[in-house]
Amino acid sequence: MDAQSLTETGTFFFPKAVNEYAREHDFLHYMITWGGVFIFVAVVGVMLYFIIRYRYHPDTNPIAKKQVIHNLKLEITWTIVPTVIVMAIFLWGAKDYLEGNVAKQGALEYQVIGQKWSWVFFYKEGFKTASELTIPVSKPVRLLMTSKDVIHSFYVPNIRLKRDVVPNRYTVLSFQIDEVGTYQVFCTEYCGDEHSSMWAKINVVDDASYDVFVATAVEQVNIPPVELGEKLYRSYGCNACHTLDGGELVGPSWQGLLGKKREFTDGSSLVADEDYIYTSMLTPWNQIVSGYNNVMPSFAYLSDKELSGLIEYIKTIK
Amino acid sequence: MSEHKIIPIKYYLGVFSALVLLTIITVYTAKFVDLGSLNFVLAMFIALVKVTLVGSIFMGLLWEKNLFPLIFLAFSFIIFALFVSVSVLDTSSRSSLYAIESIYNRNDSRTPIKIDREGLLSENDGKIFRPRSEIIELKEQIQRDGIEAVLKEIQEKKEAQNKEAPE
Amino acid sequence: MSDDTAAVIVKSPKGFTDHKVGHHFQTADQEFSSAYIGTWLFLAQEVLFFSALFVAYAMFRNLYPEVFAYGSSVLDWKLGAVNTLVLLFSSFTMAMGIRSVQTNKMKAAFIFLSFTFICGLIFMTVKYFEYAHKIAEGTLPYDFFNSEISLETFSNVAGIENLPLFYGLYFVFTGIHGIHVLIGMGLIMWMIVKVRRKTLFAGYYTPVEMIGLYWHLVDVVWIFLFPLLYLV
Amino acid sequence: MKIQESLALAEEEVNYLSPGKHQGIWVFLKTWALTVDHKRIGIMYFIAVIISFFVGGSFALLIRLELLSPAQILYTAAQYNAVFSAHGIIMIFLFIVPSIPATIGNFVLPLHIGAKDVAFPRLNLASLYLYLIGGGIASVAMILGRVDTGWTFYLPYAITSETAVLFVGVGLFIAGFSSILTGLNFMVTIHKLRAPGMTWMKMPLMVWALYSTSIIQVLATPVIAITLLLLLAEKLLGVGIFSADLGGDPVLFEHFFWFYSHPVVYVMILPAMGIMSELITTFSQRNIFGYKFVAFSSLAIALISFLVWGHHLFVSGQSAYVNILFSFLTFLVGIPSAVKLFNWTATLYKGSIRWRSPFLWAFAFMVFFAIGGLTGIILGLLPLDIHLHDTYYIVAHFHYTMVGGTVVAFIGGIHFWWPKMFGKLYSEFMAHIAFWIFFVGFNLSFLPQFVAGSKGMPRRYYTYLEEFTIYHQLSTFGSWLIALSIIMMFSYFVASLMNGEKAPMNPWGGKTLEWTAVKSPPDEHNFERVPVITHGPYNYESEEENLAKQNRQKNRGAS
Repeated sequence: MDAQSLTETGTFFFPKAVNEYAREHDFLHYMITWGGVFIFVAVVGVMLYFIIRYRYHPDTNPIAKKQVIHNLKLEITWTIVPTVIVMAIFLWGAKDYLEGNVAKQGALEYQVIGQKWSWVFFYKEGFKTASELTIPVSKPVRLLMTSKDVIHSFYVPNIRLKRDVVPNRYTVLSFQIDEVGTYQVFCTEYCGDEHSSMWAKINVVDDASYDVFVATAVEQVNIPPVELGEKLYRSYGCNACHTLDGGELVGPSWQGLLGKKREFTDGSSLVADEDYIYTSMLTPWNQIVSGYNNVMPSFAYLSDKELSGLIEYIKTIK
Repeated sequence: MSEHKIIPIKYYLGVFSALVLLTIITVYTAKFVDLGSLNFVLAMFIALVKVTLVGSIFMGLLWEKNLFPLIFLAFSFIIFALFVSVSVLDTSSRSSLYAIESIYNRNDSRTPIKIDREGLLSENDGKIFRPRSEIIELKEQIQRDGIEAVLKEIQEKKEAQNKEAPE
Repeated sequence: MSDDTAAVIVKSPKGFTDHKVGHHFQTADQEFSSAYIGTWLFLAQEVLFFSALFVAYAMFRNLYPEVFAYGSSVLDWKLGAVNTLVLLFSSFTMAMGIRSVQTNKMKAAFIFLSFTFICGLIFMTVKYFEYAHKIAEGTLPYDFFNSEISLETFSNVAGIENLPLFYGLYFVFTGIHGIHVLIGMGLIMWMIVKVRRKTLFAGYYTPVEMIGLYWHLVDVVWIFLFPLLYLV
Repeated sequence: MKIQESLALAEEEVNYLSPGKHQGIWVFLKTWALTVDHKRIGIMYFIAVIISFFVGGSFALLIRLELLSPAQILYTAAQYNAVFSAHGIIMIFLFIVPSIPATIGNFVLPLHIGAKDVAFPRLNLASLYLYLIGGGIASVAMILGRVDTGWTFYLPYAITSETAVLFVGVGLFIAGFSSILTGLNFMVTIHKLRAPGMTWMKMPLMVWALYSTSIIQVLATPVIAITLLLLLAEKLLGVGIFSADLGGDPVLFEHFFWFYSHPVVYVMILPAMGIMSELITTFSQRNIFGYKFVAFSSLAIALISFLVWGHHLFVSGQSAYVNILFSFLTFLVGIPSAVKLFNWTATLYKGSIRWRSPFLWAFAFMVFFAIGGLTGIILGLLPLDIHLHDTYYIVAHFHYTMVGGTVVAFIGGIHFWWPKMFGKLYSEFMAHIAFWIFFVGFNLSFLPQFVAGSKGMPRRYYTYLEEFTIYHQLSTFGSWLIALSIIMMFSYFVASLMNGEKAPMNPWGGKTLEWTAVKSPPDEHNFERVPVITHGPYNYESEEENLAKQNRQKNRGAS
């Protein structure tokens, strides 16, 4: 399912707000923006008026015998007034921030791992999905996030939240989505070549569908290896680097990989077989095909079933 | 320039002997007297006294009429102090969000998650982390035993895990 | 060029070279105080240069107190103490050296400055032995760390796997300080040459005074480093 | 033949540009390369930063070109990343930071305070060479080594990246010292070399701005130097301070980096504000309104700028308490900027405003900076920043303050001081056209990015969702207009050098020393005799009274 469009829904500035926090956020933003526009128009208006009213003219050159160059009352006013305004805004913002960024009681927990260049979600029930998180509607949710390599950032425009995902540390993102739908997730911390396609989706479904989803997901462990492999190819971000049609991306294409002779940067070479693919997924840095860089991370956290599914899938690509 | 004051030698000698004495006190208290965390405070305090001595006598700030260097130096030390304290405040209160959460959810009986490097994720999947040391170890192992042996080992481990899993 | 006639000249005693004040200064005093303020600004810059290291130290000491306690207990505090005394003495001789130039006692100035230089040399030699010892033991930053012994014996220390971090900080800290000492030694050498050539005298001692300030700052940094790394 | 040549020489005016001009190319180059004259050093900086600007600008055009289409059209991901990194690094470290202080500052500062030179002329030359060497190493490494870390060098990416980060680090480390030494030099100059009678309250506001800038340069730049050094140590030795695997903390790097990089945006904007004060007073022929407030607001900005670095870390997993603290401090820094804007507006009141090209840029500055500043308020707010962080909103805000602020003021300053620098006038007509093209192009380029960003378009993407196409295309068209205007400027400035009209001593009717007491272009030693200052820098009242008298006489004569 495609994610909801960000530009076509919602208001002029924002994508659709899907929870209370987002609506409050938008209100605050619009208020300050319009306030800013008002100040801008006022200041620039006054400026333009002065520029036109007091423009130079050789005959009627306005002459101020004594120029006003100081007015303490005016100075103090335009120092104090902005101070008061920004302090009020600050307090409001701080309050919103605290309310919007703490987990509500009884939140469902998910664990998120960001790695070059995909998102993996771990569920309490023991299964995991890649690039797609499914959560029930109107339930508080809490994501416990970490990264396997560099810093990423988990960003959902529809709920106006993002948080960096830092290696060897956990960061938390708490929210609740009140509308059923599919929402776009971006990585917003620059993380390397395929940063632009490190996307995921959040599926928000009603309670019944969520139960069904969990049940099938637990069962789905039994799907045929090739199908599993194809699914993994798309969801784990393999497609970000490896094409199926011989096209060039960051990594070598998978087209007709089995039986092809591989030459490595260290000078050695071998004919690609299942064993080679298996090692390449676990320790990709050991055998780097000539002409490519050492960018692939280890996929050692995949189960054996998933690994063999991928191998079987690669075998089918002629 | 000619007005520049020549400082009597006795000041230099006095300061030098004071510095030596303070160094001996620092070493003695730090190594042979156990004051707990006060040791650190004491050592820093003595260092501060020493620096003041060096600054005011050796560097001649005590006799300097131009206050600007002193003001600017003080400013740079204030920035320095802020830099240290705010950065340390950050790292020592990273889990503050949990504290705030517990204020917002007073009745929540959920035990706060302790964030440590072992990690909560290890409950779910043992191999979430591959710290650099582990990868280097693996690399070395491959160089030492050859890739086949290592792979075999990994496979055996996995099999062993899979055997455990159904139970 | 044409108005070089206006240049101010500081007259020197017999046998010394006169000092010509820079063409853009009005008086010799203006030149001296410019250099003086400039040097202090440079020292303030140095404070901030070292600040990041102190931040890192404070932060990781806060995070891994046991590792830092263990790490500093392994360093040889006696060598550190010797080095502290050596640097303090060199600061003293530096101050005396400047004073001698100010009072036109050139022989004394030469001796004091030479002592300062030798103290720097002793400091760096001690440092060399410390480094050599660590390299032999393998207690180095992470990429070169290969000391299994300390890790195994002290496996009861919480977070001992972060010990290389302590050594990383140690080497960066002392290394950058050591580079400052080396630069200072070079500058002092230059001053010794200047004293021999008789271009410094009671009326003009700007460079030696400025380098003195720098040398004292190097001392000040070490005054903090010594207890932080070796003692507590 | 010889006699004719020497006659021609004698006729030609002698100024700071002339020594070595007629003695062959090598002597000419040598006199320039070894000069300690602040004006020549300023001109050499000017040439160097203009080259940086053209290189960085070309990279900007290349970025915009790729973003014409949501799919990949021109380069691979790695190439795109290298291009935007090069744009950022060159523009920030090699162009904007030295742009105003080192070029205009070097040229104007001693003239403003009535000095023969800066306090340490040889150090000034050394700074130039440090900048050239550091910038050279960094640029070559970037272009050959395809550095792809972005200008922020966030770890652990910068360590894992297999590009020439190491050399760029070394280059920027060296260039950083150029910045420190320039700041140091200026501070001492302002302290010790003011002409007799010039008290602190009689200095032109540009000098106040440069003074505040220098404080930041001296105190913040060493932090980036040590940070880069630690980055190198991390890469070579595995020190571990920033590496999560080794017990370190990548967020600490962000602290270090922004402890420098936030103050440094004020290194960029403060001298721009100084130029504004000069332009507005000169072209409204009016004394500045609230001199003390404008002067001290510069200092206030410099001091507060050290306390707000954490607002770049709102989403980094920084402690919530620290977030709130930094949000609070961030608002404080907006106030002095607002005070300045109000004072400039008030200065226009009852002035005699001439719509000349430097004033056009001053006007543009106030418009752009108002937009940049007001969006800054939005970004200082925690909840709003969390949504907008690392999106195109940030890109737009940053360009409104840095391009709309600093670069616009820089261009305005160049238009303003060009006659003084080279003694030639340029085509006012062309300048107006170039300005309006820039004005339209700039807004077209960056206004759509505010909307794209708040709709959720992340930055540093080379492919993007199709729905964002229209915003990016508008931006790209705008970027071409900007390029067109810059090329126009370049051509009429070159034309002015070749056969421009000779500039009078005071073409704008300015009141500061460089207009009233120095030839255009100046002599090698600036002032014929040391000026004695008796009144404030913008003493237009007396002038206007004189003018009034003249006018009255003229009118009487006519009637």
